[in-house]
Amino acid sequence: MSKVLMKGNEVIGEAAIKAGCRYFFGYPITPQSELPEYLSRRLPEIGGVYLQAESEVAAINMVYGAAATGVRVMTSSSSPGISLKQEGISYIAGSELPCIIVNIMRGGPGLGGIQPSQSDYFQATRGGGHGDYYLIVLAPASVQEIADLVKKGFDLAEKYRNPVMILGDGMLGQMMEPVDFGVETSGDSFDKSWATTGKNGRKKSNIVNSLYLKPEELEVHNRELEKKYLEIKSKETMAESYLTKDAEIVVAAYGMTARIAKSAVDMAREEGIRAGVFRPITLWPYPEKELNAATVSAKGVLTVEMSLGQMVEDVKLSLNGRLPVEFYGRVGGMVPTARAIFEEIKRMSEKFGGVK
Amino acid sequence: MSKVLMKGNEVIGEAAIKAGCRYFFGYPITPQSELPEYLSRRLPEIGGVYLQAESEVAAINMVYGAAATGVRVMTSSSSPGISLKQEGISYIAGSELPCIIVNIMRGGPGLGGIQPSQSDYFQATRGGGHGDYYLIVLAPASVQEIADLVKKGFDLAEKYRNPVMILGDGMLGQMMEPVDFGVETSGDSFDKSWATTGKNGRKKSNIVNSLYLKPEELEVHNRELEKKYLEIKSKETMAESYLTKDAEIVVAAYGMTARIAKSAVDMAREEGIRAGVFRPITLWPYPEKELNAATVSAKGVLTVEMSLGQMVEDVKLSLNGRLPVEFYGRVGGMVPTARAIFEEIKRMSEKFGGVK
Amino acid sequence: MAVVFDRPKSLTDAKFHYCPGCHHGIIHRLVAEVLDELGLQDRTVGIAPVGCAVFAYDYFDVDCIEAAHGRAPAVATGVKRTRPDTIVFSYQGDGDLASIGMAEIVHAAARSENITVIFVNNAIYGMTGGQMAPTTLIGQKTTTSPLGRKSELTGYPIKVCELLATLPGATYLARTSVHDPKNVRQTKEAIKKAFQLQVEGKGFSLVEVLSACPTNWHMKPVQALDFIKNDMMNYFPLGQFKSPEEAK
Amino acid sequence: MAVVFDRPKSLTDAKFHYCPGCHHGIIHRLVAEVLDELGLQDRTVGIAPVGCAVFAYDYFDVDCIEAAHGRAPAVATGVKRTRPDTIVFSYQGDGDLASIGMAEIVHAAARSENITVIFVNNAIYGMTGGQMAPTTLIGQKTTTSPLGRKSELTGYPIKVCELLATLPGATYLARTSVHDPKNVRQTKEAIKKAFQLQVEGKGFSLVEVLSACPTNWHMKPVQALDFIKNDMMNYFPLGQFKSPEEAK
Amino acid sequence: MSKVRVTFNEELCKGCELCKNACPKGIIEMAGYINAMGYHPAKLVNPQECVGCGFCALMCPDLVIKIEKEEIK
Amino acid sequence: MSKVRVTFNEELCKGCELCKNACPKGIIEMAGYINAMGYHPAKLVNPQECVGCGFCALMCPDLVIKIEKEEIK
Amino acid sequence: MLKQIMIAGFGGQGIMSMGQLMVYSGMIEGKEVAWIPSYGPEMRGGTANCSVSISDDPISSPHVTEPDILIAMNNPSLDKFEMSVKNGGVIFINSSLIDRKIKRKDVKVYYISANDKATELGDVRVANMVMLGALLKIDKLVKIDSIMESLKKVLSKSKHHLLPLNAQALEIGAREIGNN
Amino acid sequence: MLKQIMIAGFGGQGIMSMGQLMVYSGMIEGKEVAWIPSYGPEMRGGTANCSVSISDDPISSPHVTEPDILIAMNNPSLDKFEMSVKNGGVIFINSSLIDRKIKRKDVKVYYISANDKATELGDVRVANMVMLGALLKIDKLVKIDSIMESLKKVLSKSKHHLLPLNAQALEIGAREIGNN
Ligand SMILES: Cc1ncc(C[n+]2csc(CCOP(=O)(O)OP(=O)(O)O)c2C)c(N)n1
Ligand SMILES: Cc1ncc(C[n+]2csc(CCOP(=O)(O)OP(=O)(O)O)c2C)c(N)n1
Ligand code: SF4
Ligand code: SF4
Ligand code: SF4
Ligand code: SF4
Repeated sequence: MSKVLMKGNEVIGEAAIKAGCRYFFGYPITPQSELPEYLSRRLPEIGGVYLQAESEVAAINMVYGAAATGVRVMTSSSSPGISLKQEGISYIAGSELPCIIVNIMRGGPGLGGIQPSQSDYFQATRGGGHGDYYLIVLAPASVQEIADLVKKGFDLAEKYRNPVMILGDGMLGQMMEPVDFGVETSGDSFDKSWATTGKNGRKKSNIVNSLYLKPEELEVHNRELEKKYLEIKSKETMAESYLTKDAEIVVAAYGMTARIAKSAVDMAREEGIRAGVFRPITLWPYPEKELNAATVSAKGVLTVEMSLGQMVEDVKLSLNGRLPVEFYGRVGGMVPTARAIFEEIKRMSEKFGGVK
Repeated sequence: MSKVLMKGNEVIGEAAIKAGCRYFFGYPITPQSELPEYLSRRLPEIGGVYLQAESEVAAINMVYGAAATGVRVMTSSSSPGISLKQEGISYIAGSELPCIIVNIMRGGPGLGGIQPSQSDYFQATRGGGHGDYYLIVLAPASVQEIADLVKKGFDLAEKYRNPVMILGDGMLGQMMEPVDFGVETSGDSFDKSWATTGKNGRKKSNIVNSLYLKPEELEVHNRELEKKYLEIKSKETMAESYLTKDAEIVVAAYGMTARIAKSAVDMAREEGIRAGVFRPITLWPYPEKELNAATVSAKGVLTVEMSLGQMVEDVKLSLNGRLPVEFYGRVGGMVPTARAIFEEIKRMSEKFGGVK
Repeated sequence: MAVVFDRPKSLTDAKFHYCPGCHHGIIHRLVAEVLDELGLQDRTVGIAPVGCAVFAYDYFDVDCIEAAHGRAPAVATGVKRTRPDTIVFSYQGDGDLASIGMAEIVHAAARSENITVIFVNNAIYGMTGGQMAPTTLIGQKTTTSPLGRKSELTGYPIKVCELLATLPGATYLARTSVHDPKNVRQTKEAIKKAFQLQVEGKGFSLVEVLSACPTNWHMKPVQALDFIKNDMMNYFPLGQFKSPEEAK
Repeated sequence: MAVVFDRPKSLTDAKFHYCPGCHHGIIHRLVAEVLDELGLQDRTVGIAPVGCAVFAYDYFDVDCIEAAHGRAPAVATGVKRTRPDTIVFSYQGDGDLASIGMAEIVHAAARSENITVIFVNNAIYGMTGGQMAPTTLIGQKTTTSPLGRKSELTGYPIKVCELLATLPGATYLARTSVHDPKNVRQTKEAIKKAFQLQVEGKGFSLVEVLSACPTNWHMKPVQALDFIKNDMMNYFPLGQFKSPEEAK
Repeated sequence: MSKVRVTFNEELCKGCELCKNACPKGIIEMAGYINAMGYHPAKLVNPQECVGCGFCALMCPDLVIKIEKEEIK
Repeated sequence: MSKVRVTFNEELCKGCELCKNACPKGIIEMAGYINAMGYHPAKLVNPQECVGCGFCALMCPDLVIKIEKEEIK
Repeated sequence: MLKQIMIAGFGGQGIMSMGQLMVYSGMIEGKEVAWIPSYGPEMRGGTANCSVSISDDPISSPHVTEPDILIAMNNPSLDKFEMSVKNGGVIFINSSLIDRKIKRKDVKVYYISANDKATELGDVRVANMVMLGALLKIDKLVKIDSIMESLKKVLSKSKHHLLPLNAQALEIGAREIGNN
Repeated sequence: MLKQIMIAGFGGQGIMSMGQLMVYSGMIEGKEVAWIPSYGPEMRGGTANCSVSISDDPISSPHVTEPDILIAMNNPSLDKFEMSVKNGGVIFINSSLIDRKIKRKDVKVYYISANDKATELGDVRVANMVMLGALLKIDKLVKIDSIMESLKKVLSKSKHHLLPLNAQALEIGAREIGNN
């Protein structure tokens, strides 16, 4: 297939369609509105349903209902809207339903701003909702990767019956790059015998539920979830390493920030500093093994985020004290520049590195 | 003052009153309903306002409005309801308003169960809402400590203009113990010149807001919040250490679980195992220094929670690889028994400890 | 001998967990009878609420989804929009529907979602132990209005049928009661009409059933019947507030 | 020469950020004039919405609170309940009030909160770039109803005044427009009455103002006046839907 | 008058007395003993007086009551 | 007819023409030049014809217009 | 010394208030006390139990999983908690409603026909006080006087005429020990 | 080789489409491309800019902070971005709207009276194409043919009569370079 030039937000929509998703429930919010707007045009053309919900709370509960019937369904929002969805997300995770939730992050807290940010990392990876659950969190860094991860996301969601979050920022959502959607797929190969579509002759009714009033039963349910999470952790981590083989300073960053970090590393290499970039693609499960592999020759790790420091905790947890971990962040919609990251790399290289 | 025998949930209410709080906005949910019910009786008696909101979303926004006027105000809920409040909590943090939010946790995810749980630790300490912000999170372990921490909580909230969360579980909320409320206080000593109460002759109008559309301005705001958080981190940690001085195995646990752990440690000591308990009272800021101090003679740390393992990350981050950290948890409303914890201590002592 | 009255097929064998004299049981039975009579059991998806009827999925022998508190209409929307051939009903209490779920019910009606809502109005929060609901009558004592509901503090009870009747999308709205056999029969007719309209694709239907919560009203079940008849029906008049003939 | 018309005292000197011909500016001015005339500036707290009027706190020279999207009535409640002597108004768009904030507005009215709501109905989401609102007219094109709103898919526009009029707690409800000078005057009168009632402690008041969003309607400002007059007023009739005389 | 049989599944009965209250003939009474749930179950005291109106069954929230009628050919 | 003065604060004007549209005497026109915001501001072309109805000011969303009247003793 | 008691039965048997009276009394006597209730999911009916801790020193864990004393007011409660009682502990059995005997040999057991005795006293609702009287005869956890003082505080004035009945029930319970 | 261009001006000056045409053309030519827009907070009016990256190799960061080339369409844009241009870079100035000269000595500067030239062509809206023509004369980032091909794809059929006008504007822009 040939490439087309599209905005990241629209690519999320088209990639979902290419993955067999025909249902979208959402509520407008900057900077992701191109996505619902795109789908409000496209879905009716192909017999799908675009529905603007009365709120993010309603939207996530519509997704819950739709997912319960076994179809591929997606919703999308940005930071404040995602906060409103936390109860619903916890229900979806607790009831083990597959779906994709997109968060195109903006500056916070509160109303904040509408410029790019990565300050919802904790919320995405640690369960902003109540209870012990995890979302599979995918962080694309290019428009092409958006297309790939949306497809992969639906498959992961259905394989594990777990909600998947696509986590990006406004810059990624509004950026245009060429994209190749590859072949169309659907979720038909996954077991949907659990879906609530009417009994239709089935003997036992299907029930989608997360209530277990007896603690013994709820504990069994929680343990089953735990088993699933452990399996995902062991099987589904993804990461990219850029020039890390001999790197003394490894920059850990995800999404757009990781691409800027690559430019910074290019600058560093030009000055003879052995630097590299570690880019987790799955934020949960965090690619712990991959990070450790990417830092075998490292003297220090610099975590760069558009936040006050969130992923840096996963970097520290993964390294468990093995290497010094420092942090550089910009916030509020400000984007770290390659030069500023380069300066940090230089500083760390002088502090921890060998001779140039 | 003499002691009275009261339920934990009711003590939260009475302690708030004793601290000068006259306003409560909430929505019923088990296992915290004794608190709103108590205040619905008590507040009108003393000229206060108890209002049952139409939802948790409305309740937290009423709290936001009330806090903006400079009064002491409180809300309360349990896990699913707290998830619904995440957007509002992020607004309150972003607008730097003081208030107390109570979460009497129950089992999750989703509708879950109504028995005690500690599975909202991440949500409480990592910002279940969007954006970079932190709540001050206080975890009482006895009815008396509830009374003390509610008072202290209001002071901290006003000192730092930051929302404070009281995090407990249903067992603590429903337990009766004697309590001494001490002297009555109020928030009158704190500066309230920022409050939106009508200009009343003031030249400039007061504005309570978290919107900063220009990224440069939002970054300044975020940096100011960061400064505040760092100050709180350096000044306001609280923890209790029980028999840790010579302990080879330190059990890290909070709230009711910590008390059970103490019984387990008592059992261990009887068998000659040098064990102790480290109990963080502030969950954010996490008492990192205190934990390190409490584990100077330790060979290993056992974290015990009513969750699949959440606080254990803070334990690991605090120790940064210095000691092996293991985890024991019960979930779904099941409460770990002292005996089970004792068995874990014994196992770890055999694995890591010196000779008995 | 022919059986003229027995457990409907659309109910499972599970024993209800409801309190003695609670009307949830009657209303469950009526819904199930209607599903039987219209032959819908096999293609129905029920949405259980958060409230005393939280275990509805154990009782209705149809596919069921447990909704978050107040969100049943949104969940029902998600089901109906993806599977238009299913028959979807939500079963909701007054705290669930008229308090936390107000936006969802208004918008489901405004959109004329082709679903049926069984709205059990017992003027109180049953499940959580008897707190005030938006439908609690003035003067009624609850655990959060211990001296009786006062209009100066909390306003007036919400009449859901009357409110929704302002929406062109609401196709059928009726308020009934189950405090005596005659009204039980009428309730069943209303529920049947509501489902029938959904089968015909006519849009949003809701039946509000005045219902007793003897436990939290602190009344004997028989006494509770009188409270419905004398107090509730006085404020919440029975009747049809919207019918497909006049709708749109 | 005496100044007979000028910037009211209750507005700051800040230049509005609104688009050319946007009626938010007119409505801001009217609210400020009323605050001036009733002498309320010094004890007023305004609640700004999430929507084009998000910066209202920069324009009104009164204490202000920025509310989360749709929650202004809850925020206003928090203020009024703790400071009953303040005059509290929320200023909300139709997406804010009638979509995400439906539960909050219904319940504020049901409780008869003694606040005033200025409801700017421009039948669209302005701030986010012209998506469909619950008040968007059938056939109206928006960025999320690109072929025009269809009732089969999204139902019918919500008439907020009519809906709230079913609540005894709603003391004063009026719908006005600002598409010509006469209606501007009438809008001001309605706003004045609403604030006056709040001063007298009479409970919940709301003025719905039909308002133009030329940018997202893709119209010249003058053309937009006609859309209000011919299309909006046809579906949303002007008038008083509740007045204190009949309330309660 | 058609012939009817009204039977009570006592183990389901919660003793709420709604059937008793609804019976136009006043022939439902509560038993002196209690069932496994601890309730005094309802029962028919004068079955022959039953008019088969079904009111008891209509009012019973717990599906205790079953009614059979003789088929009229 | 009372004497009136209508003045336009051109720097606030966004050229929306609502005043022009509202003026019963048709004496408001848009200037040929643009202001700092890039809009053609409104202005009075025949001030002496102004009847002081204030319609322009009532309709102006941006508080561009100020009206003064001679006081009648 | 720390003593932990588990009290279990049907909702409506006065389980909760029995425990509350004990901790109230303990508090009056200057002891450390704690009380934790536990309900089943039912609104009406179902089982209920509460655990009581009374101690001279601060109480580590008030969560009772291995009680020193069990008061079993009905069959299911006994089934549920019999095995949890500490080696060397004591079990009080409401023999009016519990037909079976205890199998364990490592605990001391008392059979008290509490319902019958209470009914004899004219009010089955004081069965809980009969049990309490028996318990306090065996273990002087708190004084009978303290219980009566607590009762006075806990009961509303209008119910004070019930005090003598309760005192009688306590006494009868104590006396029942002799028959074991 | 990677080239990064910053294009900045008023909303309405065709800033965004100028950038999009460039990346579209680059894509047609098989290059790696990226385009990122940036708007001010205003719904109407205000400033707008976009950044364009075109490269033979995969693009690390498409976030342009040190452009090789700046196209400044109005005064505020020049003020904002002048100093960010790389040492040795190129600045194209719309001299119809920008009155001042560049102070920096380390960059190459071209002054193009784009609005005037476009107005001469009969449509001020092609001022952006004039600038683009000038740029492509100096830096053969993409071919003029590709731009025309892209335009054909981007413009709806009903607007295809505007293609010659756009071609003319590109040419005039290229010619203007001679006058610098
Ligand atoms: C988000 C959330 N808030 C609150 C609750 C607690 N809760 C459970 S049921 C209920 C009220 C139910 O009352 P109603 O809807 O009137 O139904 P009833 O129990 O009377 O049948 C509440 C508030 C919850 N589970 N989730
Ligand atoms: C929780 C949340 N959801 C969505 C948004 C995005 N948002 C901002 S303004 C707006 C709509 C405003 O429309 P309306 O209320 O009609 O006011 P208008 O802009 O037309 O004046 C939306 C959806 C948000 N900020 N927060
Ligand atoms: S609490 Fe009320 S509504 Fe719930 S089961 Fe009991 S009687 Fe029914
Ligand atoms: S977008 Fe619409 S509502 Fe917003 S300022 Fe512009 S015209 Fe006004
Ligand atoms: S109505 Fe049913 S549950 Fe109630 S007493 Fe009669 S048979 Fe028993
Ligand atoms: S109405 Fe106001 S802003 Fe519009 S053209 Fe007239 S003076 Fe200018």
